[in-house]
Formats: sequence, C-alpha cells, structure tokens
Amino acid sequence: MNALEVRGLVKHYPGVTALDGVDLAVRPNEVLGLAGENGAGKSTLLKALVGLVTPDAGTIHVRGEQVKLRSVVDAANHGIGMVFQEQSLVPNLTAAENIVLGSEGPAVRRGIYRWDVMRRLAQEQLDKIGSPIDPLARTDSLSFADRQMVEIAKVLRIEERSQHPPVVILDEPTSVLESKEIETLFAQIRRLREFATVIFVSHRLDEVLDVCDRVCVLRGGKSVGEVAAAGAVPRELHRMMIGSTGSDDHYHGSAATTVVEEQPRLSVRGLSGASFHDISFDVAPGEIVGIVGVHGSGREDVCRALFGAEPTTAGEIRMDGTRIDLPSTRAACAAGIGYVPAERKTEGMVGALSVAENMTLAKQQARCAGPFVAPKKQATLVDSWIRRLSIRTPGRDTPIQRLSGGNQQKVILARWLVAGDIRLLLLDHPTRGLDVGVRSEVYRLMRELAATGVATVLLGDSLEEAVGMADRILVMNDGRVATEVPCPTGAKPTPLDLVKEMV
Amino acid sequence: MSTAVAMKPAQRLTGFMPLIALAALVAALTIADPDFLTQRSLIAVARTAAPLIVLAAGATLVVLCGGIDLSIAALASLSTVFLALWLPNLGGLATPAVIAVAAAIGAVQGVAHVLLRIPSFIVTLGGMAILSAVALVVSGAGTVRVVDDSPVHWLDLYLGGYVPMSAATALIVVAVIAVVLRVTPLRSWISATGYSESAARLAGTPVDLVKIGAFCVSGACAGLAAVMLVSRQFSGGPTMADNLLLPAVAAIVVGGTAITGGHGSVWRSLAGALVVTLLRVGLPIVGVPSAYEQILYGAIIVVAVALTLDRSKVSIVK
Amino acid sequence: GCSEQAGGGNGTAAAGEATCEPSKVRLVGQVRNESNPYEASWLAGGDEFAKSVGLTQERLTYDGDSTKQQEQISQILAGDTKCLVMNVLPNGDSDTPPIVKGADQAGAYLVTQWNKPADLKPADYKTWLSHITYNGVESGQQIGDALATAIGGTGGIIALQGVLDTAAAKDRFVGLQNSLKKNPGVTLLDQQAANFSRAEALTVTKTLLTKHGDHVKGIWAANDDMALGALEALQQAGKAGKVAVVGIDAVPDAVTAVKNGTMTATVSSDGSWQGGIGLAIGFCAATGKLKVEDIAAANRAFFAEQFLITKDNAGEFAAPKTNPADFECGNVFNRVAGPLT
Amino acid sequence: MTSEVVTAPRRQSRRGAAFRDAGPPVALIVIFAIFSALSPQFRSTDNVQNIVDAAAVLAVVTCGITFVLMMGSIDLSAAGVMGACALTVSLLVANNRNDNGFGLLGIAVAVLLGCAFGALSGLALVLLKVPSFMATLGMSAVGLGVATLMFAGVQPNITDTMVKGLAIERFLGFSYLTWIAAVCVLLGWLIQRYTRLGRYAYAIGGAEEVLALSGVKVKPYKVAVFALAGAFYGLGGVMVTSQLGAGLVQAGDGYDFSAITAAVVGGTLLTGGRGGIPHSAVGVLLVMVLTNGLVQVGVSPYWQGGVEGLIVVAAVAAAVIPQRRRNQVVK
Ligand SMILES: Nc1ncnc2c1ncn2[C@@H]1O[C@H](COP(=O)(O)OP(=O)(O)OP(=O)(O)O)[C@@H](O)[C@H]1O
Ligand SMILES: Nc1ncnc2c1ncn2[C@@H]1O[C@H](COP(=O)(O)OP(=O)(O)OP(=O)(O)O)[C@@H](O)[C@H]1O
Ligand SMILES: O[C@@H]1[C@H](O)[C@H](O)CO[C@H]1O
Ligand SMILES: [Mg+2]
Ligand SMILES: [Mg+2]
Repeated sequence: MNALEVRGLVKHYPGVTALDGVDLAVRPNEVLGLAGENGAGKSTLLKALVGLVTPDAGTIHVRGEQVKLRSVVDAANHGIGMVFQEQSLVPNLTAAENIVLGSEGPAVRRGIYRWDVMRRLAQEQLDKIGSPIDPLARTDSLSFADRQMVEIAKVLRIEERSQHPPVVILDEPTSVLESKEIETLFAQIRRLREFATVIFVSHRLDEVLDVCDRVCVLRGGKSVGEVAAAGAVPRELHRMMIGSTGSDDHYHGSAATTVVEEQPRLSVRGLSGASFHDISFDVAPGEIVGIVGVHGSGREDVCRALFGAEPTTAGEIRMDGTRIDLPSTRAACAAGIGYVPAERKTEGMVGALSVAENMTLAKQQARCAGPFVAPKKQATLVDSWIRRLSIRTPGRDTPIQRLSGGNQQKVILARWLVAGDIRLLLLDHPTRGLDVGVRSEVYRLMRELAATGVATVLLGDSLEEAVGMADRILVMNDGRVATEVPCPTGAKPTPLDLVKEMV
Repeated sequence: MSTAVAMKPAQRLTGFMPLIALAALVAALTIADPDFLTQRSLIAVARTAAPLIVLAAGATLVVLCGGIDLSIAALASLSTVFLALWLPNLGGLATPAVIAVAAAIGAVQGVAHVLLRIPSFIVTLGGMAILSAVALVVSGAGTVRVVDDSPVHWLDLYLGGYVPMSAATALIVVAVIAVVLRVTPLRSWISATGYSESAARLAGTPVDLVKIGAFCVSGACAGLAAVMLVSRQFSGGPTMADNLLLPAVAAIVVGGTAITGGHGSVWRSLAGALVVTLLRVGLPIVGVPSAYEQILYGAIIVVAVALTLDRSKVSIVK
Repeated sequence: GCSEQAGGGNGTAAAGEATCEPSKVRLVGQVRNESNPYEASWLAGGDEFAKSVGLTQERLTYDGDSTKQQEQISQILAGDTKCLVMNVLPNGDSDTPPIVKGADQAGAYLVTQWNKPADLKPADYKTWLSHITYNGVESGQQIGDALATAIGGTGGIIALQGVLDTAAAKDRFVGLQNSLKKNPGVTLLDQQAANFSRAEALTVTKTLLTKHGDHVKGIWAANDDMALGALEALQQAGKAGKVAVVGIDAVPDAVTAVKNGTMTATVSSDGSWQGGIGLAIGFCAATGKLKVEDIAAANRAFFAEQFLITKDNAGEFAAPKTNPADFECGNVFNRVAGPLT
Repeated sequence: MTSEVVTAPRRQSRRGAAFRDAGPPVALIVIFAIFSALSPQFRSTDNVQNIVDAAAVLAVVTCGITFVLMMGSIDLSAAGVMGACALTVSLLVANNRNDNGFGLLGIAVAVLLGCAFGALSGLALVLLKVPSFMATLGMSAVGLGVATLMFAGVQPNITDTMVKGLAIERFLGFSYLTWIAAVCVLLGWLIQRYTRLGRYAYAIGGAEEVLALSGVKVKPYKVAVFALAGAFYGLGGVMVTSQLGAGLVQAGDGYDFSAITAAVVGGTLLTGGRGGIPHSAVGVLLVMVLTNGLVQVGVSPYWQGGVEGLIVVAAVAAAVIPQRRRNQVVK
C-alpha cells in the first residue's frame, strides 16, 4: 500500500493551471524526489498535500484511504507535515516552542505552559534526528542549519499526533544551505527513511539523485515521468523537465572572457569591518571572482560592505584606480556598483511594486527625461529587457510578487543593467531557488556582462557554481581571506580542494 | 505607478472607496437634517477642512514611507505663534518664513529618526513635547494677537464668491504633491521605502533622504496649515492646532492609506480629511447629543476604515 | 474676483433690526464638554431658559478643541442665521475674534463669556450684545487672602495654576500675587501647572508635598477641580485637615467641602445662570424687547457678581438653581458687578 | 570535513543581544543618580515612596498595552476605556448619585467592561481588518461617549470606604494601589511567561504568518490580548477613581501615550516580538522618575514637557546604540 497517493489533481489559478491532473504515488519509507522547472507546480502540489491549497479536482489518498485535507492541522492528523521553502519558525520563541507549536499537547495544560514537559517533548523530537541543540535556546540564536533541524524536528512531531509513520515534505530545503549543512541534512534524510516517508524538492538535480530513491518529474502541472535514482544522471532528468536536451556546457565556460592584465576594476586593500578583517583582493574588468566560505566566514558582509550597506572600520576601496568612499548604498550605486542580495523576497524585490518599477528602481535616470519619468521611454526600456532576458510576465505593470522566482531574479539582475553604466556586479547567491534552465540563462548573462568588461564578485549558491563560473576564487575563513585559488577554464580546482581551506 | 492595466473591476472600486464613504456620509447627514445640504453649508465645510487637509496631506508622505509624524499638530501650533510674532515686522514675508522654519523643524526630526535609528513614533512624540514647550515659552504662554492680518487675509477670501481660498490652496497643495509624485521617481522611492525599506536601500534608493524629505514636507505642510489657522483666527496660540493631530491621522487612515506604509495617496487623504471634518462638524450640527456624537464618531471612523482599506495590498493587519 | 464672504446666503440684511417671532428664534449654547460639572450646569441652565420661552437649546460641545469650536461656529453660521442667538464659551482669548467676526457678518446675536482679548469690544459691534466674565484678579486675590487668614498670616503655600495660556489662569494668578504682597508673612514655595484638572492636581500636589514637606501650610488652586484633587493628595499623604485649600468656581463638591471645613474657601461662578443669561439677553434682543442701542455701555462687557464662599455662607450656595426672574428682559443685567477693566 | 563548522547566523549581533536589555535599567539608574545629586529632596525616602506610588496607575495601564505592543499592534483606547470604567465603578460602589453599594462586585464589573471594550477593538481588528491604530482610536471615542452618558452632568463622588481606602491605606509604607500594581506586574509577567496567551502574543509579534502555517488560529488570541489589555485599563480606571474619590470622564487622559512611551523606553519594540512586562516596569519607573525629578529640581513648568520629551528621545537613542546597524529597518 502506498503511503500517499495523488490521482488526477487539478488546481487552477486565474490565468494559470498550476496542476493539470497530477498523479503521484509515494511508497512507505522511500525518499521521493520531485523535479521540475520553476512554475511546474511542485509547491502547489505539496501545498495541496498539507491542506494549504484546495484542489479543484482529483483525490488524495493516505495509506489507501481517500482524505480531504482542509488545513495544516488536518494534514498533520493524517501524518503529513511540511518544511516550507522559506523557513517558518518564530524567531523569538524557543526551539522547543517552535517544535510543539500548534500541537502542544500535554506541554500546555489549560492554557498554562509546563516548560519541563515542553522541553521533554521537544527533546524527544530532536533525539529522533540526533540534533544536539538546546531545546530552550531562542530560535534566532541558532545557526541556519540548526534552525532547519528544528523545522524537521517540528515536522516529526506529527508522528505522535497521527500514530502513523509520518510523511515529511521538504520543499527546496537546500537552496539556502551551505554544502556542509547539506551533508548534515542528507544524513538526516537517510535516517528519517528508517521510520518515515520523505518527499524532497530541489533544483540541484545531482542532489536529488544523490539522496532520493526515485524521482518524479513535473512539467506544466502534469507528471511526465519518473526515474530510479540509482544510475541516473542529471542530464536525463533535465531532459524530462524541459522536454529537450539542455546545453552540455552548463556554465558557458566556452564564453569565458580571457582576462587581460591591466588596471584592476576593483581593488580592495586591508578592508575591515565587524565580521571581516584585512581583506585585500583585485578584480579585473571582465573577471569573475568567486568568494567561498562557510556561514559566518564573513563573505556576505564583505559583499555588503562593497555596496555601502555595511560599515567598515579600516581599509580602502578603489574603482579603476580611484579611491572611493561608500557611506551609503546610493554612493555605491553612483560609482557603478550593483548588488543582487541573497534574500530575494525581503531584500531583493519590492513585492507590491510593478516589474517596471523594480527594474528601474536603482537607475531612475534610465527611464527619466530630466527629473521626470518618461512613460514611453520606460515602456520601451522595460519591454526590451523583458524580451532580452525572456522574462515571463503578463506585462511590465504586473506586481513583481506575481512572477515566479526565476523571473523575479531576472528583473533584479536587469535592474543593474538598464542604464548600461555598471562596472562592478556583486552577486550574492544569484541562482538561489532557480531551476536548471533559468540558472543556465543567468550564467550566460553573467558571461555576456563579463565580456563587456563588467567585473563580477560572485558568492555562489554552491561550490560547484563558484568553481564553474569564477576565473579566480577567494576562500574566506573566519573573516579573513585564507587563500586565493586560480580557476581558469580547463584547470578548475575540485570543490574538495576548496573545502579544505574553508574550515 | 500605473498598475491600472491589469486592474479588475473590484480593485478599481476600492480606489473609489474613500469617495463613496464621503458621499454616503453626506447623504446620511442630509437625511438627518435636510438643511445640511445647502451650498453655504458645504462651502463652510470646505473652508473648515482646509487646514486639516494640508496637515494630513503632508503627514501622508511620512506614512507612505512607513513612519508616522505625531508632531504635526504641535508644530502647527508653534508655527501660528511664530507667524503672529513675525507678521508685524516681516509682513508678507512672514508666511514663507514660517513655512520654511516649519519645514526645517520637520527635517531635523527626520534627521534624528534616520541617524539615531529611533522609531519615528518616538522621535515625533518627543518632538511634539519639545515643540509645545517652545511654543509655550516663545508666546509667553498666551495668545499672540495679530492686529494687522492683511498679509494672510487672502486665505480668508472667497474665490468667485464661492470657493474659499483656503480650500483652494489646500487643493493645490494636494495636487502639487500628487503630481510631483506621479511624474518623478519619488513615487517609486517612497513606496519602495514604505513596502520594504531594506529592499529599497539595497537597490540604491536614497532611503534616508527620502524619509528626511517626507518629514520636511510634512513640516512645511504644518506651517501652511498654521498660516490658514492664523488667517481664520486672527491670532496665534501655543496650543491652537494641538487637537488636530488625531483627526489628521484619522484622515490619512480613513482615506485608505496603509498605516504600515507603501500603499496609499494624498488624494485619499483629501477624501479622508473631508470625511473626518464632516463627522466633527456635521454630527453636532444635525443635532446628535455630545455623548452620542463621540460614540458615533468612533464607530463611523472604524467602519469607514473597514470600507476604504484595500486589503489586497496588505497581507497582515496589525 | 475675491470676496469677503461666501455667496448665496442671507447676509447681513436684517442684522440687529428685525424683530423675530419668539417661536422662530434659534437658541445655541456652546461649551467645551458635558463631562465637567461646571459646564454641564451651564448647558442645563440654557435648557431651562429655553424651556421657559417654549424653545429648545441646541447644545454644542467642542472638547476643549479650539479648531473644533471654530468649525462648529462656521457651520452654524452657514445655516439660517436670521433669528440666531448664540451663547458661547470661547475656548481661549484667541477664539473670540473669529466667532465675533463670523456672527457679525451673519447678523447673529452673540453673547460671549469668560474669554476675550482686551481690545476687542462688543460696543463696536451691532449684534455682539455682551461679554460676561468674572473678575479673575479679584477672585484670585480673595481666595489668596482667605488662605492667608486660614494659615494665620504666616507660612508657606503652593499654587496650582490652570491652563497656562488662558486669561482665567493668568488673572487669577495675578490676584494671588497681589494677595501675597498684602500678606508678607506668606511665602509662595512653588507653583506648578495642573491645567484645571483634578487628576493632574493630585500628582503635582503629591510631588510638591514631598518636596516641601511640612513647610506647606496652604494650597492655592486656580479652580475647584484642582482644589479637590489637592484634597485627595492631602488625604493620601495623611495630611487631611492640616493644610488649608482654596479654589474657584463653587462646584457642588467644593461647596460641600467648604461647608464641612475640609476646604477653606471658593468663589461662586454660577454656571447655570451663565448658561441661561447669555441666551436670555440674545432672545430679548432678537424679539425686539431689548434694543441693542439701549443697552448701557457698562453692560456690553461686564464682570458678573461673584461671592467669596466660606464656611459661614456655604449653606446658601449648596443647591444652585436658576431663578426665572433673572432671565426676564428687564432683569438681564441685574448681576452686573461692574464694567470690564 | 570532519571538524566543527563555525556557524554564526547572518547579520545577527551577539554583542547586541547581551547589551540590548541592559540599556533601559542603566538609563534608569543614571537618571536617578543625576536627580539625586541635584536634589536632596529627590532622594528622600518619602519621595522615592511617592514616585513608586505615583507609578501605580501607569504601571497597570502599561502592563495592558505591553501585550498589545508585543503583538506588533498598537492600542490608543486606554483614555476612553478608563473613562468609561471610572464612571462605571463610581456609579456601582457607594456614591452620591444613587443607592448602589456593590463594592468589590462593582470593581469586577468595571474591569469586565474594560475587557469588553478591548475585545471590541480586537474584533474590529480581526473581523473588519481595521488596523489597531484606528480601531482603538475609535474605541477610545466610544468609551468617552459612554462615560459622558453615565456622567450625566453630576459628578459621582464615591463614598465607599474600601475603594477610597485603596489610595489612602498603606502597607509597608506603600499605598494599597501600589501593591495592586505590583501584583499586576507580577501577574502580567506570569501571563507573558507561562501562558499560551502570553507566549502567542509574543509569537504573533515575531512571525504571525508562521503561526498560521503551524495550524494556530491567531484571531482568537489577538482578540483575547486586546481584551486582556482592556481589563488592565479597566482596573486602571478604578484606581484613578479611588485616587480622585470621584468618577471622571477624563480619568484616563494622557495615559495612552504615556503608557506607550513607558513601554518603548523600557525596551519593548513597536514592531512587536521583543520586550515585555519587566521591560515595561523599568520604563514606567523611568518615566515617573523623570516627571518627579523635573519638579523636584525646579525645572520651569513651561519647559517640563519639553525636557521630558528630549530625555525620552535621548534615552531611547542611547538604548538602541548597541543594536545599530547600517541597513537596519526602523519605522
Ligand atoms: N496563489 C497563486 N495564485 C496564482 N497563481 C499561482 C499561485 N500559486 C501558484 N501559482 C502558479 O502556479 C504555477 C505553479 O507554481 P508552483 O509554485 O507550484 O511551482 P513550483 O514548481 O513550485 O516552482 P518553483 O520551482 O519555482 O518553486 C505557477 O505558474 C504559478 O504562477
Ligand atoms: N497573488 C498571486 N497571483 C498570481 N500568482 C501568484 C500570486 N502569489 C503567488 N503567485 C505565484 O505563486 C508561485 C508560487 O509561490 P511560491 O511562494 O511557492 O514561490 P516559488 O514559485 O516557489 O518561488 P521560487 O521560484 O523562488 O522558488 C509563484 O511562482 C508566483 O508566480
Ligand atoms: O472650567 C474652567 C475652569 O474651571 C476655570 O474656572 C476657568 O473657567 C472654566 O473655563
Ligand atoms: Mg516552489
Ligand atoms: Mg520555489
């Protein structure tokens, strides 16, 4: 008997059919992968399984029995729980409270907290996954990876609720993790499999094949096939996802610019701040420099400091030989520096504003005639970039929050390109959450920009990405540059070489 | 900016909600007292509403940026004192001088908010207390009479015999702010700041300047409101406008501008100010007894906000 | 072109001339609020007068909000003003000029009380019939003197001021200062504003009592509400009966306290008479029984009679009620104590 | 790949966490020390007692408002609710207007009325989706109207000796009202720490949307928090009535903004999710020390409000220094 089965699930949104008759069967104690392009319907399907989306047609069966899932609580009572794509813990509560949140059971009697019971309940969940964290620690004092453990522990709590082996759904849990943390997570997933069923979504196909037993592929809201993970290769999955073979050269290495030795575009000397010290490096025009390091290595802060978003205490920054001061992001912007933050939803885009407004936010002059916005100029400009980057949007006036993540990311990249005056681009996890196809497009775009002489600093979404894209890699460790590794096409270091320096 | 393209009829309706609320209120008052709907009466409402409209319009910018300005009324009171003190010497120049000083005071609060990183609620609450104290001291704790009010008298005239100059001025202020926002990048900057300050900042938006600018305009508007009050009252006083704070905030919210920032407009505040004014003067005039007037005022304001707020723009209401 | 006045109205056509049918007269009484005993009694007095001539009073309250007061007045004046009579308590001195100007333009009969700028005179207007107030300097001094006597002519006192920017607060304080000159043995230890409010007076007094301790022999309050707050503070500090307290207004609770001896003195301001008399003067003028030009100059702006209330005479003031005779057209100026100085 | 991963959550200052709760208590001590140095009367036992006694009502009102602020909402209804409850209690216990004499029961009714007002604000928020700023402002007007209706022109003076005694009788040097306030603070702290209501209020301020994803229905809790706050205001109204010996419509004048000021000065964030009752208690003391101290050192009445405003801004500014970040969002 299948742990979970979906038959002919349909979900329409105004103008979109998110699910178009999906069938899916999940066997007990397997790890099932779910792959598909951005917008293929993965999240919608999963949300239907935890009662957050009510399907228009089709049925859901849990352990052979047809069920109607009306809410998260409903789903939990049937033993289904989900770790959401954006972390969903209450930061100012303790880990224990988060774990039992919504199903406190004996930990809260008549509205009164019994902290010792709560601690015990939480500890039981944490023990299942062997996490050593203190249940009474405040969640926002935990590391990112630890918080993810808390999320898993929280989902496992449904086991007690339903008296059945749980089904644990993980929607893109790795997109925000470092490789080391991903390893830990995978170890957890393998452990979970002993007593639970897991559904796992990721855009990193190698990962999917690594951890899953079986992978189902969605396209346009339909199931288009499945593969057994053992022996399968990412290319095969990719082909099923987009219906044709992708390019061999994922990182467009052939388009890599040959960097000529000349005056560096960016030159950083002895830069220090709260979480980084004495950072020095150069980036030549057209060069892509990757910075790798674990969480807390300070690389994000270096990146932000170069954009005037983080104060520095010492050191100097030169652009094309001229010393510049970066008291604000505005100053950085004016100096021809662009920044794509990792947190797209909260720091990258202004959700309620339109595509056009988001795209022109940094470079207002590009849509203005004098001090005034020129609607025609804006329309032409924005539409041309929508076309150039094949951004899928109903129109330039659509609020950006209605676009899929990949398309949102393209708009944010376009933001720095519209004026044509960009000299240095700082990319913090620019491909986070993007499907392989879109990712490849982003890489191509980076190559094109490099070819026009734009210098790029890249904090890759994965080590592979950094290695694949960068001409040179800085390894940061504990706020300092540990080493610098050349990374030319054809003579790339292996990720393992870098990891040694990172820890 | 022009999200009109994809607007559904229901969404378009929410844009008109403040006007619908206004019309409903006029209708209700007219039913309660048919004499209320006379030309003279409506002209009086327009004249009465002028300072409130100006105050609310200025403060709307601060609210759109995600902050709040609690000092506007105290600043307006202080400005009436300055104006009354300066009119004898500066004559016609007193008006621009007062507006400039008020703008500067607004800007100083903006700078304090931005540099010290204190919530605008607290900065302007402190500002309110400080400005009140200054007004009390500067005025010698008393009314400053304006003997020759000719430099501000124009505000008390009627254009074509019908349109109060103060109301016309208020309308112009609203229109100017609205048009400037519409045709320049300011609108994007302000809403980006209000919706998501960190995203705005990381897109190179001059968030700090935008906020300081908003406080500055809010201050200037308080100054102009003070000029209107002096022209109507022939004097300045250290507490003269103090009671306009909550009505001004109510006007902004009743107009449907989100108190959390980002979504809204000065036009909405114009409608909101008229609603609030109608409630303030209309209820007692049509004969609602004092105690019931307060109860009705409270209830109607809440219902009006329930009507005008466009909930699709704000997911969580705090 | 611009004009002084909104068009389409009835203008000043009949101002001060027409005699109105008594039943056509519209009576409006406006005070700050209905939530303080003094002003509530004012409106009650207005109601009683209105009833006596078969009319009803339109009651307006503006919550001590100057702008709201002006807004209401302009709205009233935008309606039918032919036989309009208004008895108004302006919030502060500065609120009187625009009210007077508006009423004058509309030809509405107006009586104001308590607050007006010194240089603004009813005699210069046609329908601004009279301004009535009490002599604040005098009352401030009277209770100051009573306080000095109560503490035996020597010792420290503290003063609770009213809303600092009102004429009432200032005049009364001037009166206290006069009294202090007359009583050199009395020293003013401290003065704080408690804004005519009972609650604020309570906290301020408690603080001043700890600051000055047993040096405080008496408390001078610019109105009874504050005096009553001070009494509570004394009680809470265990000093009830040991410190003399004086106030102004003769609100019922204060009169009772004076009668009991817990308070030393207060001064009568007769709220219900004030509420009735303003309407009465206006009504008499509107119906032609009182010709504006016949009103004696001294009666166009006058101090009304007031009495110092001490334990001896408190009984007579215990239950204030209106006397219909006061409101007859021949008697409306019976309580004039003297012209405004 | 075997060694411990050094992890530090992004952009979260550990330094700040240690410092941030220390600011307000330090400010309280500093300000207290300054006034003590300036005025011997200020540091007298009598005056310290006086400060604590004077803080009683504000402490109770601030307890209520703190829960609302913790959720990230705001509450401006204190003035109206307190007025209505003051009139209610003064007309229910022995008084000069009627023959009632319900004593404690009268107090209970007043507190329940406050609770009902709060619940109404909460319902307007969750059902009509009216922002709390406006819902509570409206409710304040309604409360004042109801109070004015009950006032009906004649001041109700209370003759109930028990109610009057609360402000006059003392235990261990402090008035009964002060002890009531102390109990409220303790109770508030227990609610915040040990009840689902308190913890959820805190969580709602931290991440409201997450609660929904965890299957928690937040609406009832929001209403309950406003109701709880209303109950505290109701009690505050009763306490003012006991102090003044009479039921005043204006009983709650100014408490709305002072309570918010006290809570914020104490370290509760207006955006919710941080702070709490102990913070607010410190904030209340800070505000009271300030008002009392300014009178004691003889600052002119004209300037008192202004100086207080300045110090409050300075105190909050000083308190946020340890947490200041370049890209921090402050609304
Ligand atoms: N609430 C919604 N309203 C309207 N359309 C929606 C909604 N949710 C999803 N959609 C649409 O349904 C489609 C499927 O979206 P879904 O989020 O399931 O994709 P996904 O496979 O999870 O994509 P990604 O890989 O980016 O996470 C998309 O076209 C999306 O635009
Ligand atoms: N109000 C809306 N109207 C239309 N589409 C919406 C709306 N809200 C969300 N969507 C769609 O819902 C989809 C799913 O949202 P979700 O939060 O799962 O993001 P996502 O697609 O998974 O993002 P990412 O690509 O970053 O993984 C988005 O792709 C977006 O197109
Ligand atoms: O009510 C107030 C005070 O009580 C004072 O007597 C001044 O006059 C009235 O305005
Ligand atoms: Mg998804
Ligand atoms: Mg996704």
